[in-house]
Amino acid sequence: MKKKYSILSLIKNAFSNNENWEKMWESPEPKKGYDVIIVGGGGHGLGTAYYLAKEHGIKNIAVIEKGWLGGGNTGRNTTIIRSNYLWNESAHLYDHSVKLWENLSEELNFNMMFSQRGVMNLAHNEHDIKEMKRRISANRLNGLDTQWVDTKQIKELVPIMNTENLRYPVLGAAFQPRGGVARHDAVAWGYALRSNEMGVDIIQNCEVKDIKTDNHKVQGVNTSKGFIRANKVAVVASGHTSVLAQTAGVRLPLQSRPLQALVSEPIKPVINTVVMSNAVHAYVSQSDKGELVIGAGTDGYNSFTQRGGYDVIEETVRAIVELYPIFGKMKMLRQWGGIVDICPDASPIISKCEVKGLYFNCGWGTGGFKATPGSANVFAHTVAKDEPHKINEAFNLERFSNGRLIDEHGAAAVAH
Amino acid sequence: MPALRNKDCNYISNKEIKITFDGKSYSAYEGDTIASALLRNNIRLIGRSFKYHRPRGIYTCGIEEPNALVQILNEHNEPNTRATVKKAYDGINISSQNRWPSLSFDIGSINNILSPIFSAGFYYKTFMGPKGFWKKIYEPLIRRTAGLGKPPKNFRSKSIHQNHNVDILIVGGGLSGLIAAKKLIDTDNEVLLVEQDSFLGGILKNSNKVKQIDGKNVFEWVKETEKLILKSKNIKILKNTLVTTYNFTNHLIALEDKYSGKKIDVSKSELTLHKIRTTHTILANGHIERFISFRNNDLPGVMLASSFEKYIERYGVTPDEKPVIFTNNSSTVSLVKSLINLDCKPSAYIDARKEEDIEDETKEYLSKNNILFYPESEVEGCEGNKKVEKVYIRNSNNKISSINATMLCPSGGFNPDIHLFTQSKGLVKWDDKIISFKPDTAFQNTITLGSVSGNYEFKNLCNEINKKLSFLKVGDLNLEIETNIRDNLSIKELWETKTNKKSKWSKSFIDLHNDVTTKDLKQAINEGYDRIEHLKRYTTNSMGTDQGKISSINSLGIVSKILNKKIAEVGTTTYRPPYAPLSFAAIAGRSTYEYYDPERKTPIHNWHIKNNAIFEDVGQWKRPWYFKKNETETMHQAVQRESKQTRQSAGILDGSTLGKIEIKGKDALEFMNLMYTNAFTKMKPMTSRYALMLGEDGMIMDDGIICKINDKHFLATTTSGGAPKVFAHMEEFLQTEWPHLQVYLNSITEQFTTFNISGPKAREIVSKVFSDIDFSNEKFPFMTFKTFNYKNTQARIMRASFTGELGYEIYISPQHALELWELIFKYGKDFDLVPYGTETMHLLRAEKGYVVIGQETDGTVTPIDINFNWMIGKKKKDFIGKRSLTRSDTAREDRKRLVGIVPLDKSQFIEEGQHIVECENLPSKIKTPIEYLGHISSSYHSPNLNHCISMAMIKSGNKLIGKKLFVSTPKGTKNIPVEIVSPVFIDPENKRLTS
Amino acid sequence: MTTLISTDRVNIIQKNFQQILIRGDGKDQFNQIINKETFLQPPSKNLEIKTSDKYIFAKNSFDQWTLVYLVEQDYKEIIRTISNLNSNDEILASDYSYGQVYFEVSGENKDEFLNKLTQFDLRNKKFPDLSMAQTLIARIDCYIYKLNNKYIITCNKSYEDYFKERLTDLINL
Amino acid sequence: MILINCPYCGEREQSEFTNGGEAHVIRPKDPDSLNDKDWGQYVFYRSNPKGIFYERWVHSHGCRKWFNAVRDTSTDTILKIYKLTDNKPDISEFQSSLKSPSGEPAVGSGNFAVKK
Repeated sequence: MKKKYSILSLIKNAFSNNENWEKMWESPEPKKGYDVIIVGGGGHGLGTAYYLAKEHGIKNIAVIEKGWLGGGNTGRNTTIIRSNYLWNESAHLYDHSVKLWENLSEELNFNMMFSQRGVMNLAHNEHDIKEMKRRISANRLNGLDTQWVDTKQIKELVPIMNTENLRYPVLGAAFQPRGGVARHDAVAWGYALRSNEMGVDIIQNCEVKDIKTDNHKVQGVNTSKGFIRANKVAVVASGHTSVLAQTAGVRLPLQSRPLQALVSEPIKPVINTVVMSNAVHAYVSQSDKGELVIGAGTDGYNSFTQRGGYDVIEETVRAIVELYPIFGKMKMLRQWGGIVDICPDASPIISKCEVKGLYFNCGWGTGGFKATPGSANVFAHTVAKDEPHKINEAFNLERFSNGRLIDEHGAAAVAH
Repeated sequence: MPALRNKDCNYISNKEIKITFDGKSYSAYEGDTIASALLRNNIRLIGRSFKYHRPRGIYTCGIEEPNALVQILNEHNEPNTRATVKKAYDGINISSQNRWPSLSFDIGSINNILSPIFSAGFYYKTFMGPKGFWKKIYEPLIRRTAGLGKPPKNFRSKSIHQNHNVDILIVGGGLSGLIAAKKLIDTDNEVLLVEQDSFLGGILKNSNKVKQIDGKNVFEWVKETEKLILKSKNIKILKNTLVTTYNFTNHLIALEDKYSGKKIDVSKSELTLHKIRTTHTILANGHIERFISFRNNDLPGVMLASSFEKYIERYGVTPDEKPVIFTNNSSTVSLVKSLINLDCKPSAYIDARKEEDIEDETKEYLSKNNILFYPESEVEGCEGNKKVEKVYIRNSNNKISSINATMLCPSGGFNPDIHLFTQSKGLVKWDDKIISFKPDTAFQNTITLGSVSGNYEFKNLCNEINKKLSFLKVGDLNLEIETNIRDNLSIKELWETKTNKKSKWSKSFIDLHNDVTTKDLKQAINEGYDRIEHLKRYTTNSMGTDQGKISSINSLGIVSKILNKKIAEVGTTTYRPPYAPLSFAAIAGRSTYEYYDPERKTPIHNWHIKNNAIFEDVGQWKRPWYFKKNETETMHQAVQRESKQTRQSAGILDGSTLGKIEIKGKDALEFMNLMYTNAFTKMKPMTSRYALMLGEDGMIMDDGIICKINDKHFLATTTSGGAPKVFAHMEEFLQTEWPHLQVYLNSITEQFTTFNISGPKAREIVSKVFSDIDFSNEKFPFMTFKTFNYKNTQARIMRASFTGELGYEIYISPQHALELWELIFKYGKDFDLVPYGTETMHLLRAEKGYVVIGQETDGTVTPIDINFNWMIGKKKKDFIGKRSLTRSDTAREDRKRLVGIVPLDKSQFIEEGQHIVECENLPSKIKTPIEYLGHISSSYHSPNLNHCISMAMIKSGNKLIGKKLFVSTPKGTKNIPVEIVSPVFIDPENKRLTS
Repeated sequence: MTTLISTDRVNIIQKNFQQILIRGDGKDQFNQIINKETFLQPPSKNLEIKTSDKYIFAKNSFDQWTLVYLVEQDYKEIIRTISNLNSNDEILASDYSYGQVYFEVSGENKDEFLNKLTQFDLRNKKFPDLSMAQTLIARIDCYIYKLNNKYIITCNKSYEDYFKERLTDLINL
Repeated sequence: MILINCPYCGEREQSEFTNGGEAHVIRPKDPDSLNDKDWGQYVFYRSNPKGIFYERWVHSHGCRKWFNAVRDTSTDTILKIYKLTDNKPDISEFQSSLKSPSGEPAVGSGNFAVKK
């Protein structure tokens, strides 16, 4: 690791007026060919390049990004991290990710600001309570730390929450202390920094037009900067994955929908844990800069405009103002949307396909950010070994034929 | 002492008001903003900057303000309020923000001393210290210094929404907006004119740039035009209303402050959110002056030139008698004229343009009033202790001199306010004449007029408007506009001035709100963040509450210089709605708190309340959960009582919330066979049957009872939660897949109130109530129904029950519901009839092994999994979901199956949601995952069997009957030994049902 | 009939009417049967209303009509009409008499007041006289009939209290 | 919010409608004749184009009638509304403003504000 960052490096550079910090990553022109091309320069894509280089010794890699690094969903989510999913396969995958999060800052020597302040899923009716009690018990048997908290404990954790005097009172919550939030840009930049150091080419503003195949074997990609040859192509382009898959004749069961989020203006600390409420579609945490980061539900129709309908913002703010009345006196600073690729069973696809050398990591829907390191790690294994890792074995394409779905709709009414 | 004021300002009344700022009281005038009130009392220091806690003053006179954010203590501690917009009123109590202990002495300014270390993105490069330091030390410290205002206090809003549907929306009541409105008077277009200030006029009232219109002074012209508009039949005006969001298909959001300049009456709605649907949108929202980066350009006392002029013209207050003016364009001469009119004089006029480019009339005016004039010069920087004291000027031959001054007014040129235009998804283009972006191709019906479209020339304003509005065919309007300044703007590109001061602590700011210096931009580009979106995120440039209104174009200029690219190539970051921070209370409107979601009540809801029912939310319905016999009875006791009494004598449940659908038509039978798993063909008329509905994936979606009146007329019930979904599901398949089927559907959920009475004595009670119906087993067998006339209304009784007892479901018109319910109780008293709620219903059906959709089924359960194989019409060619049942995984042998579970030690209780395992104990700290066979879906203490009964879904459960296993407990490590049994605990032969 | 709101610019009166919901294909045979049973000719254009002081007969959508009796009928007659209609296979008639609530909204400011609860365009050019619409008012599915300068709004009875609270709460905000 | 012109009720706001996903997906006449893979394609796979998309809408808070629409998913503009009984308009009738399969449209995506 050449570039070392610490308080010492900050002091050293202060003396030279911060003028000779080194470039974190180069933006070269693409070479003629690579062993592996990763399409999509978000957290998952850059992470895959990092683990391919670090754990599988494959360095002749190009990460090709249509826009700018981390410009897709990596830069548009509500940064929530948790692993309290219902089914074993999901719990193992997401917890593999949380474990990697826990020392990602050290590993990349780039501060992810991973703050394990706990994530709370509120129960607003008897059905919610039953569903959460089941998930807590399943999580416990899978070694996760989810526990039931009653209204009194909730009020201690979040004093500003209005638990009784609202249309659907808060009856309790499932709380995972190891859950939390992290700085979303830092993931993309940290992985870019370190994979570039290991020789990975990071190519921005280079859009993949289509994937070239020849009798069921991948040849390379046609891009806005010409054709680039590759033995293996790994597509991890979230909302655009099915558009690119189509060019290789592969059909994916994805629907791309806008998912919106918003931030408030910055204020002093007022809420120190992450609170999610599936029943009323409102998710809130407060960033270290003081802004409330609030997540909404998905829009009801397919769209690639990265901007959803205003009615969805209204739905979310109605719920937030009811749950936290004092937020009524605050103001929304910015609203935006990403494009999330949703699977019929609200679980991802990390899988090979019928075209040799072509791999897909997509379908994360509304819950992709939390899985960034875990997904990248097992996807690197799948690409390197041409065999899925044990953890992502179940997340294959065949499940939509044999019916072995991993239905996380319960958890993912909108999983954030 | 009375506050300073200019003589003839038409927009400020001379009624004095008292305001309090940081504990001290000041006097001001009605119509003042907080900023103009403070400037009247010569207050320059108003806040501390976000990151370095540097002293900050009032920088502008409007929505673009980056510094003057204050807290309104008497309005629930509202944080981050723009002092330059919020109107003051008598008794307003304001406090500054982000400083401790006080504004003048702030501990936070230690950040300024450490600022060389706090370079761009420093927090990514440190705070990674030893394990746990981030959670315990670094993060809490950062969070405490972050944020600006303190959180609000106990607040409940009453803001409301107001929807509008208009033909033309005019955004901005300035000169261009008024001309457009005047053209549209009494045409057949419904027009809405929206203005953010409390007065119309825009530049006419905010500056000295326009002298006369058609010979009248500007104030008179605006008053006259306003009167004409108000008299018109087709134009409405909204003042104090700021348009914040431009959505798709011309749908705009505007926020009206109803209490602008008044004390808020808490019983009324203080904010109204206007939601405007329009055919055409005319953006006439003007321009915003941008600043210039120079050394210490953030010192209190630096204020933009046109803002200074606006305080003079609009608010009648002169912030300073002899400011230094520093400009790169021809517009600032009107400020000089305003000062001269007040017998004040700028202490220096610094113009960056070459001498020959500066207009002669400006040079003559300056020399006539012998004002110190520095052509082809620029301000190198300024210095002072918490306010401007010295200004350093670099003249045309590069020599630096300094003069004393207390205020410095820069003007870096004007940006068309394209925020709303880009929100409408239109494209903008760089214009080298005005050195800024201006609107180019609109994506929706958007027309931009005046300075927002990059046209700063008053002379051809009218023909621009006539041309652009010609498609409305409303005739031309021409005005004689006389100005105080040269008509077309001449400007020299200037983003940042040179400084040779190499000190680490001298800062030239590019974003005042988030403390981003021009050095940070250069450093970010060195580190590889050269894409404009990366730059914004790495340095947080223009991400503050002002969204960089006065500085974001400057940052593009500086970046394009560093990368030596054209600014159009650098591009802009995405303008994200809202235009200015938008109140959450206004967005929520009145549909929050108790009105968050509609509440549905059954026709006999009041009876339940009178009989101390405790309610449960089921979808939007309020359903009785259980009935408290007396004050002290707990839920458990009530449910045990209700369950026992129903099995021993009789119980009655209000089932009105269940969905009811009427299906009629020639092909009704074929339709029902396709929609449900059951075969209805051989079903006899006037009988009923329990049925399952699957999704196409073969998983159970809903259940209900189907009554067949005849092959062409069915009545179906659904679960309460599933009612809308099932009705929509039926309509979808009928219209999109099988339009050839002649079938009609009507939802009749609300047309019948439903009472479910069951128990051994049920027959006696109903025979008394409906004396003319024969309830004998022969005449009224199980799963049949009768329709009859009850007091001239259609009524129906079906013999079925969800409790496993002898039971009847009575469907009665809502008109006679209460009367019948009370009649049943009159007769029921001698048979010990008890009203019961949903909890008892869940317990009784569990005793019978009946499933509940959403509890035993979770979207991954097929009919076979819950032993309903017999309900699948094998001979049926097709029904929704049939094919999915034979997929390899769905037909797999070891799928989870429904079983019953009883604890070996009858006194133990099994919790719902727990899991069935094979090991006796669980390790206290589970590291490696533990295999489980399935989960407990339902668990109750049965008063009728005197032990806990549970239902569970376990892998190959049907093969494990009789096996001994264990069930986990929520907290403990000792599992409960249990036995797997059949899920039907009471009356497996259904004798009670069919006797 | 109870008066809910009565100000100089908005009046809302709660009423109670009998109503029949009819489904059918709208062809000649359907019109003849309807005419025979109700002595009225069903409107044929979508969203069109035929009315007199005794009834409102509206075509709500492609296969649905509502007949609202403004003057109380003998309820036995209504039940008889419904069963006669239902005797034809290609018609479904349901008694909607007591499952609905009805509000008559009049007054100069009625449009602006209703537009605080719905985004529906009430202007004449988009919502002409003697026409009807199904839309959302205060987040509830409603039918709204436009008679000369007044509306009749109906929704399901279970929403009655919530709907009335929303109307009365709004009048003094 | 998008304005949708319901063929039966006229122009209404999109919040009154519910989207029904891809249009012209016919339910197999004889499901038992399909193998698991083909049946999986019908149940779970729908096309997800960036550009011209044939989709279904239902006026769920209005006349409750289903109808079809052609929409450009890269700009959310509705190009055509047609009844279920009308036949499918040919794709050549519409031209999407996309520059390349996954690129951004010249006007309307809201993310590329500057005219290239």
